[in-house]
Amino acid sequence: MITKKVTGVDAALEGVESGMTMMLGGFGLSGIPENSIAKLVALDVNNLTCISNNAGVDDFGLGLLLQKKQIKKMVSSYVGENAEFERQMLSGELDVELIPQGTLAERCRAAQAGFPAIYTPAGYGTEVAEGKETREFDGKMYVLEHAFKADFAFVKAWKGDAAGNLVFKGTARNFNPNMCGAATITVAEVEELVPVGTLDPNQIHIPGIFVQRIFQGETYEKRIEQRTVRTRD
Amino acid sequence: MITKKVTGVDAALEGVESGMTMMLGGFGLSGIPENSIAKLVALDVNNLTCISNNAGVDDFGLGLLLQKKQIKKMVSSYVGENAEFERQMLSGELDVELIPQGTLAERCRAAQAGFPAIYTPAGYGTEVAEGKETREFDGKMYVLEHAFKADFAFVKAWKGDAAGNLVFKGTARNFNPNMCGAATITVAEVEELVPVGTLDPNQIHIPGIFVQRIFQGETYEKRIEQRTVRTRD
Amino acid sequence: MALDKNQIAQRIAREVQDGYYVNLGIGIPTLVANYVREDIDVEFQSENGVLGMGPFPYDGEEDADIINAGKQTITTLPGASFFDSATSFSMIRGKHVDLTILGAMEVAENGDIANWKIPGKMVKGMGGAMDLVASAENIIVAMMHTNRAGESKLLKKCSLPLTGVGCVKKIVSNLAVLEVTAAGFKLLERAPGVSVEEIQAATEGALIVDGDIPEMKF
Amino acid sequence: MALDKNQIAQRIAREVQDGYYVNLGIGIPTLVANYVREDIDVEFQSENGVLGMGPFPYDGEEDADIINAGKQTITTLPGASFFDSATSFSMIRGKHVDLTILGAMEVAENGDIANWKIPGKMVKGMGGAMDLVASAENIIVAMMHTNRAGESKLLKKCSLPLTGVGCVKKIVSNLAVLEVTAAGFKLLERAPGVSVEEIQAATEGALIVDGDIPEMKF
Repeated sequence: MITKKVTGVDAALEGVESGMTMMLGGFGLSGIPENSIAKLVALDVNNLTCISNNAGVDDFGLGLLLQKKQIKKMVSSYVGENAEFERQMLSGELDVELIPQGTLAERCRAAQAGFPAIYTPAGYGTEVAEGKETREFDGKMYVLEHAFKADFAFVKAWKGDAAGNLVFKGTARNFNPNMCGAATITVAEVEELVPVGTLDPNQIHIPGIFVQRIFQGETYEKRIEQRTVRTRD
Repeated sequence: MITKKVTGVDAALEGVESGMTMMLGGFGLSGIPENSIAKLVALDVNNLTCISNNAGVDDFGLGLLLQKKQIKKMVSSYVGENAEFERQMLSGELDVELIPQGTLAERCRAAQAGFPAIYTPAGYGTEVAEGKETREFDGKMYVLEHAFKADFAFVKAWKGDAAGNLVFKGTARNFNPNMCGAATITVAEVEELVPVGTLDPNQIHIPGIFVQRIFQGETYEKRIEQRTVRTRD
Repeated sequence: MALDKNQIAQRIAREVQDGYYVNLGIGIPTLVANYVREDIDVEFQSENGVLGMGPFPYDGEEDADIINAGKQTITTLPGASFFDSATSFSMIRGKHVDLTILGAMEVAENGDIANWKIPGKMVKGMGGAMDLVASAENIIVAMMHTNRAGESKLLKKCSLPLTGVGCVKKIVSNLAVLEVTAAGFKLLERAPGVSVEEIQAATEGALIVDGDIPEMKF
Repeated sequence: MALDKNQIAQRIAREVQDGYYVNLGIGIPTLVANYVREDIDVEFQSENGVLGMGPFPYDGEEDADIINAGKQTITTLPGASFFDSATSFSMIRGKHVDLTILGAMEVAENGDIANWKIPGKMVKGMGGAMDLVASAENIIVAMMHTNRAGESKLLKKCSLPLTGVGCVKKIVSNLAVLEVTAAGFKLLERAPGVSVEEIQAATEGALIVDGDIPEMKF
């Protein structure tokens, strides 16, 4: 078995440099690679291009990198929860490329799967398609969208093993599996690193071949963005 | 919950007609929809176009349909285990389109996911690419391959529930998940239909939305094509 | 009288049919789940990766790993499943979701919709909306008929950046139910006590009034 | 003396490096697994949907649901995983598999390979071979240097329908180890006791012999 286990977040982020392009999993604050983000803040790398569905909130997730102005460009589908983000974007300090959520997922998957580009109907006829090639198939119009190219992908899983196999929980799965193997180096952080052989081979969401480095995160805050509950009758 | 459970194979194949295009899961004889195939034989429909990685063996799997000359055209990647198949193909009775295995999988997935076509490097420069559009991305050549269009997809899973959720076992998974939702009607047969709520929502390989009809197969022979074993020391 | 948000949701709920997989957008659409008839089978999909959403969790049972696309904590019902984002949009792009209900800032008489950006002011992003409107065959828009200044949001042509072209099929506003046809907005139903004239006055785009227009039923 | 099939596999096994994910084709390539050094970590992928293949099962423990691409019953090792065909070819097309070892009927001096069809005679199909050769950056071909009639299978140009163009990097035949270069087949090693002249005689394509050619080590 090929082992992907590294000693911790320091070893996992070895080679990260300013100016790199990063993919980061998560939807809102759910399933984000908290430990890797904290380390990116500590490393003080800057001029980063971040591909991530959202941009965190002011004081958590990618918001932490935005506060320190480490991000040059964001590629996201929705960034509505972050005041500092909005300020940097409107002032022109931050370059922002907004793309449809399904396009984001599939441009990751294309990189993972060795497809150079895909045709999606999303965004046809809108400013998202401006300057892009469009094409008709069976009477419907599609936009050609290219696979992402990234240096690092940071994903967060529930459980994993030293072979790099990953299992996700609930909707914390989201973009994480699609980003595995979609960058030169995929770093997976997990809540629990379990002994090899304890994960059912039928029930592995991401086979270890898509992961280069794996470590168990020290702590997970797992902050809830919108706590909605009902009261018991 | 939307129920997909039908009374059995008869109800599951309602609407099947001669001349239709069918997808059938399985690799070799592993994970093939045995009960649906048996019913197709009994229904005596013919002029079928079958999209399936393999064509069974003479007396099992799709070989049963070939024996009765119910198949007009096969779209497969490998057909080397079937003498009757070879006879019909060489005599011109059977139309055969051989395509790369990864292309077959991805043309199914494209249909499932609403993509009209994909660019794959497989087959570039070979007769598989003849008459097809090719294109260069980043210095590498790709072939444009279109999503399949099929009337029925017949898949076989290990476990399933009335919501249509499916779980596969081992390498019997193969093309089955990629064919779900890739045809107008997807019929899933399972070894065991379990009560709704007993499958872990984190561990469902195919969500029920991709399946229109589900039933528990009466029997499964699960024939082994190449029994290779080692002796105990 | 014009409908409130809950009444818009209640009216839209009547469009939800037995056996439908439904994607609900943020805002009024989320409320639709509260009004769907209990004698039909419907499943709610959320594009962040869940099918078979249930009600909000009981206080203390919320889980940061189980949320909807609005980032709200949710529960799941028996038969539910979780999946990755690519699979989620396979459901949407592949037309496996039967009905999409979403909000809009503007809709044009040809079915164009704008709901993701106000240049220079508000740029939250399109999230999954562009995928949803580009793929769904059955899109209902839940919206206010006019903005706070009283200006129509049902226009000849959208003024804001588009989310999708020619895709809206039906609109349920606080004033009316309308179908988008080749000739424009066809008035199907009036909110209780709202006149055709009031609807006409609030609609900038072509309004087609064909015969008597009944009041909505809930 | 020319190598037998097991010796070809044994020689190829020396090309397998620590940390490699390897896809083995049917035939001689399957035998390579028997000869890989035990002090390095290697995982075998089979395109029908398994990573982490182990040896054949013990008699009585075979499972129809656990096979390799040759339809042989197999076992899996700790850390193994099963996946669908699309995911399997994502591993292959996405260059996550480090080494592909497969058989060939013909290889041309420019790296073209033919191994799936003899028009009018044998049409088994390409299986996953076209995906593998179109994507892999590291392809080793295991083959006999000549056919039964003694004719070279290392050609100027393939006569059979191609599986892929310009993709073969290395060949291990019963006579030699060769690298495919811009100038043709570069001879790297001779089978024990086989002369350069014998290899030259068995090679139709351009053979580059640069200096002394050592005998193979196993």
